[in-house]
Amino acid sequence: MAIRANPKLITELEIYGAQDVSKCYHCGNCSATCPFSKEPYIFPRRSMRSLQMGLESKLESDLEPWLCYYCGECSTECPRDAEPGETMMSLRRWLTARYDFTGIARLFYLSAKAEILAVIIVALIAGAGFLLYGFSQGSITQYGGPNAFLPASSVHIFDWTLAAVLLALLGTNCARMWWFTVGRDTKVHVPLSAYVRKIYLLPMHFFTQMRYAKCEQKRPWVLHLVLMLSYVTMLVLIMFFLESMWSGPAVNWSVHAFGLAATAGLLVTTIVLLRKRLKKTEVQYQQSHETDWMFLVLLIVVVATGLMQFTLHRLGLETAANVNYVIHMMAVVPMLLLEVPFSKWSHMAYRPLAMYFADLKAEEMVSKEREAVGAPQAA
Amino acid sequence: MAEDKLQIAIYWGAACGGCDVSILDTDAFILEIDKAADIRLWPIATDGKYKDIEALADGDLDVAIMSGAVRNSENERMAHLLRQKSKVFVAYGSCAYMGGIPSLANLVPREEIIKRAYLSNASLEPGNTTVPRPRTSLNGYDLELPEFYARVYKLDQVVDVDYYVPGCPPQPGQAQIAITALVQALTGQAEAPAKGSVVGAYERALCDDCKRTKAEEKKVKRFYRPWEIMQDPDVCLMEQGMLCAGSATRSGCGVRCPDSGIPCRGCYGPAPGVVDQGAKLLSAVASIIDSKDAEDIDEILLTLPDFTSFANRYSVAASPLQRSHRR
Amino acid sequence: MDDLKIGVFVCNCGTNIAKVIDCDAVIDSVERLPYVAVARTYKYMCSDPGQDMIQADIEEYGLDRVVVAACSPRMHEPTFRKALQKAGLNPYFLEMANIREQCSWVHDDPVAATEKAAALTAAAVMRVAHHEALERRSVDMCPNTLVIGGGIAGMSAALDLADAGNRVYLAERSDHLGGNVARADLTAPYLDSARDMLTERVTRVVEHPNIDVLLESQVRKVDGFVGNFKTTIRAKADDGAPVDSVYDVGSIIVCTGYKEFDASRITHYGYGKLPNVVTSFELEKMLRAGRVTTKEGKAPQYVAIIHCVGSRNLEFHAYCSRVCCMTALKYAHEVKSAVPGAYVSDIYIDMHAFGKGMEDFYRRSSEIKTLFLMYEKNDYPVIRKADATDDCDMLIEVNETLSGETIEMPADLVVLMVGMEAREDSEEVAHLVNISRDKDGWFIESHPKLDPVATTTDGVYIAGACQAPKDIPDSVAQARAAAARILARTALGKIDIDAVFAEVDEDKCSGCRMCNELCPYVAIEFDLEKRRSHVISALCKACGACVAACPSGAITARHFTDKQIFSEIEGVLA
Amino acid sequence: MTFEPKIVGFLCNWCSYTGADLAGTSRIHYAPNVRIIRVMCSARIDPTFVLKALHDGADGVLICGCHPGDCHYSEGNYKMMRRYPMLKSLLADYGIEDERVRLEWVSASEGQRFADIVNDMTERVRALGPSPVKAALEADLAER
Repeated sequence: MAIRANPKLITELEIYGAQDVSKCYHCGNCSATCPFSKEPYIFPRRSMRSLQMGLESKLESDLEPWLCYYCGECSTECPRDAEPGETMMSLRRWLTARYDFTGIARLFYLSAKAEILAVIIVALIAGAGFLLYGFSQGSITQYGGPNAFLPASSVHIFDWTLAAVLLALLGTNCARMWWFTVGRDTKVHVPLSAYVRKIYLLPMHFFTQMRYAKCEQKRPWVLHLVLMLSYVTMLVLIMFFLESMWSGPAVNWSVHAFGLAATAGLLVTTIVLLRKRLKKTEVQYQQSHETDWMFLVLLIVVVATGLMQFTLHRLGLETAANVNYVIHMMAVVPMLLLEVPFSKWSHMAYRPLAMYFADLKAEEMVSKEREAVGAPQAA
Repeated sequence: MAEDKLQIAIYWGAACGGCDVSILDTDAFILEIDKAADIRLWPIATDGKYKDIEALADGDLDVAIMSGAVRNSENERMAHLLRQKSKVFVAYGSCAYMGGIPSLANLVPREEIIKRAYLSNASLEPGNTTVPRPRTSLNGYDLELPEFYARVYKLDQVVDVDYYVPGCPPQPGQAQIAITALVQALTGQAEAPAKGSVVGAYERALCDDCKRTKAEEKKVKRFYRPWEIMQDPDVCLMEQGMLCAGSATRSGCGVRCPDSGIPCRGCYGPAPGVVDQGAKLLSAVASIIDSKDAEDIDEILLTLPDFTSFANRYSVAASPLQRSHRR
Repeated sequence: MDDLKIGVFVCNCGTNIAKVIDCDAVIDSVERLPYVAVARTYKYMCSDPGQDMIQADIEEYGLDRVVVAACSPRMHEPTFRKALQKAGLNPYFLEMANIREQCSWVHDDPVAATEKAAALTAAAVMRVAHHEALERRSVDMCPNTLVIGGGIAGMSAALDLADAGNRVYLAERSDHLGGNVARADLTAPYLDSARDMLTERVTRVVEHPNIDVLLESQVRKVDGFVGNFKTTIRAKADDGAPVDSVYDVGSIIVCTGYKEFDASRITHYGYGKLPNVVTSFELEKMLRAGRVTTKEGKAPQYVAIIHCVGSRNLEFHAYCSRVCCMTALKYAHEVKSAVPGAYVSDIYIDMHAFGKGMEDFYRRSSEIKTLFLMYEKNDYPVIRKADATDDCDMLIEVNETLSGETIEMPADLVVLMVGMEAREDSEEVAHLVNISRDKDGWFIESHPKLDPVATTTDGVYIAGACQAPKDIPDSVAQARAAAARILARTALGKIDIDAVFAEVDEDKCSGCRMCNELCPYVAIEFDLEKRRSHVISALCKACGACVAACPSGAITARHFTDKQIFSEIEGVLA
Repeated sequence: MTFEPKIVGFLCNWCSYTGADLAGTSRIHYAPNVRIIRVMCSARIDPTFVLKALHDGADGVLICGCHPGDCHYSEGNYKMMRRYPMLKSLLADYGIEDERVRLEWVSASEGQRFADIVNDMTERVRALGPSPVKAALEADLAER
């Protein structure tokens, strides 16, 4: 069956960041140099090809963009400056938009203005909400205690509600991703037992990002891992130990040690990444999409306000701490609500899932191939 | 038999006798021969025995003139004998020179000839099974016949020949010129022709002496047998589509055939220096066929039946292949 | 002949000959032949030391015949002839045995190859014994040139010749100059205007005092030989009746160009049936008019360009037409500028981007977002009409090899890059000037590398796309090279003619006139007075047709005598 | 040992000899049984050459010229084309097997074709066995 080509797709992808894909003349140097490219997932050339021709349905079902960590080797090797690394990045953005059933992701990727506006609106609503709530039941001068402006227990409920919403959104998108890449594939059928057998891959990839470590340069992996682990640590602390985090002004080292370490990790990596994106000396940081900036800016605001809040609280400046808290939440809520299901943050889920799916599919393809060749007969 | 007379022998091998007749046809010149020479052997005209020749010392004969080809062992024995006894040995006529008409039989195997002549011929007595054999025992007598060879040889394939006189038969006028030249050479009145040369003929092809006009264009769309066409008596026969061997044939005959409206058959043999008269004629005839289409050419060639027997009518034994090689 | 001394020189050609043929064994076997005074091998006989060796041996051994067993005589016969000449020997006392092209390069069994090489060398030894000293002749060179074809090649050649002060007759079949270039809009890779380029040429040609432009003219007859051709040209007179004129020229350049492949011969592209499937020349016409539209008059959103139409496939032409790839890229640029926002796809087999500036042009074409789709040879794209719901007029199904996918490409306008093919009158022209054509009908050059403008007929040159598909710079280069070759000869004023020709021995000729009509060069004349035929040696090209046909053996082919060939036959069979 | 036929090839200079050279430059391998004699045009090939070759012991004779219409001398090959059927019928009368003598058109660009022809002819002549001509003529001498 012929796949319909859509010559216009390449123009659309330009907005996602793929500016140079048409320069590619398929020498294959990129696939040859990529440490991750191996059967049955050969990339970036094949993905570049599908994109050039606008094979939307095929691209939508591809896992390859998620197998790429953008070490930048391919772009360095490319004789035509077709930026295969950036193309893969753009395809990830495009896929994120595709997986998202709401269309919000697409809107954000296509329009930086829309994203900024959404962030502002969500920030304002979050700020107004927290202020209204705080004034309705507490005092702005009280950080803790029974009259606390934003008591931990209430924020906790809000956190869990938000988490449930995010999980529902991201879960739906992940389910869609599964359907596009594995579920509707008529050629490869992955048995349920395999899903169970290989489930360990998910946490393994999530926590170690061991594939990233295979890139020639190790620093990006370290940065990425530190950022991710710090974030996860912070998430765990907030979701499960918010009370302890909130307590004070005495420092509870059993949680605050983790909190401070995670904050340091986030702060350092975010600053380093921002610097790299500004300096543009390394190939993978040269072409920043608006969404990249938005993510880092929100993150650094969140980290900075979080740290500030911690400090103000310890210093006993409770009113300031409360004001800071609202500001902090004005960054946290849009960051979580918009970035996690609709933008860059979603790759936290998509990437380990993609590796999991890729492994399952590859195993199935190999066994199918063996069947086709025929098992050796016993004499 | 005067001592100062030339000693000559005239003999025939596989021949029709026409060559002997051509010598006789020299009219009064025959008396000249008689005046100048003692004829020691000439089966057609005088009484001579083989043993008389055998009795001669080597070289006793001044000239031996042999016509006819070598078809059997007797022909060969006599060729050797005459060669041995003579100072000058002349192959006389087309058969001696090139194998002649008898050598056309070289295209047929010996068995086929015997069968045709003695076993499957309409003129035979019905049921005849007698065929000639070299040796036959009859009533206690051993009868001998010359051995019938597998093929015909021209004379110089059997013995060393000094001069050739072409023609079937050589024209009496040419015979006279040739014999005169030989006599003069032998009697020291003139320089002898080079050994191996053709005497009694010219150095060009027949067309040189043919009176018919030759045009620049010679294109043949089909060939005609002489009776198939009203011929123009003044125009080259080949141009009229009649296969004429004149252009590939040594002149000397006096253009007798073309002058009589009959295409030359090539009895005087190839032009000087030519290896095979038939191949040359073939090459020339093919060149003037007026077609560039293979099928069309085949069509035209249908009007040229049995070309081989025409091209090598007198010269099968003299052609490079000499005989059929069918297995 | 008894004291003849023959030298035999067997070349190793590096290892080209020696790796298969035991050259020493060849020497051993020919040394025993009569008259062989010296026999040697050498690494490269054609090298200066190799030639010096031959010359030294000629001197030392008093050789009077030389056999060189080496490459094809078509390669180095002139080289060794010169070597003989330098040593004071008649150059025709040389015979070559071809033990490379026709032996070591085509056989792998060393024993059989050595045996064959020995036989070929023996044949050469036996042949050379019968060689005769021949003298080359010199005739006047007429400085005029006939250029057949008024395209870019013909005009360029004509201008160079005329600028040097020689008269040029430029015969053009149509009613205007310019040829196929006049049908083009811009040119690859710099997107220069073809029109501007032509205008300069045409103006100069028309105004040049030394050039006679003969429009609507056809060459009818060419007689004579190098330096002395008589050409009959039929021109349309004012009243329409054809008039034949005879021009004396010394050289002829054939620049008859090409014709485009007839796209309707390929049925699956629907040319002639689908209105929006057009040929490259039809697009060129639109571009020249400045409006690229579909038959319906709309600007096409999707334009697909299919390469190799009629080229590079076994059914039509196996060869590459050379210019279409870059012309297709040119179209990508031109279409995008004529219809901004149009999507152009280039459906190709291989992208042949050789030549100056072309790879860069290819890169630039992909930068303007031309989509390149690769298909396999003989696995043609198939065009069909799109459905009403589609946003395009046609769909092209391609088995795209770079992705391994079968895709359907939308198209509103399909451009077929029709290849070049030999003109239908190329056979006629070839016969007229007596040059050869290859299996595709292109005229054959004298040597594909070392002599690409001359032909097998001395004095007749070829230039431009009549020789093979060619772009403008190559056509012009070849045309100007041909002009330079001619100028080099006219500068000398005289030309050497080969000593090899046929001769009639008048003592043997019977005047049968069998040969008279056979000569394609009318070199045989008949003396009615003497009733003998005679070969005009300057007209004779030494084919030997009359020699073989002469029923009385009165005609001899110099250097190819019966005796020489007979001894060669004996040699190869010895 | 298998019988290796000796075949004499008469090739015109412009097409067939060049084609045979092309087989060489293209390194197309073929049977070593054909020994090539160059003539300027197939029209130069006197039927006598063929007879002479057979007489001298050739097991086969291959004649090659330009394709009809492509003769360097415009029409020389037609002369060979016309001689050929006449020669073949003459040879048939002399009992020479049909496949021993062959006429083929080989252009300057047909190196592969030339190689194929040589291989094919070599096989066919090998199947026929040695030419009887030379042996028969020698046997004739022994008869007497």
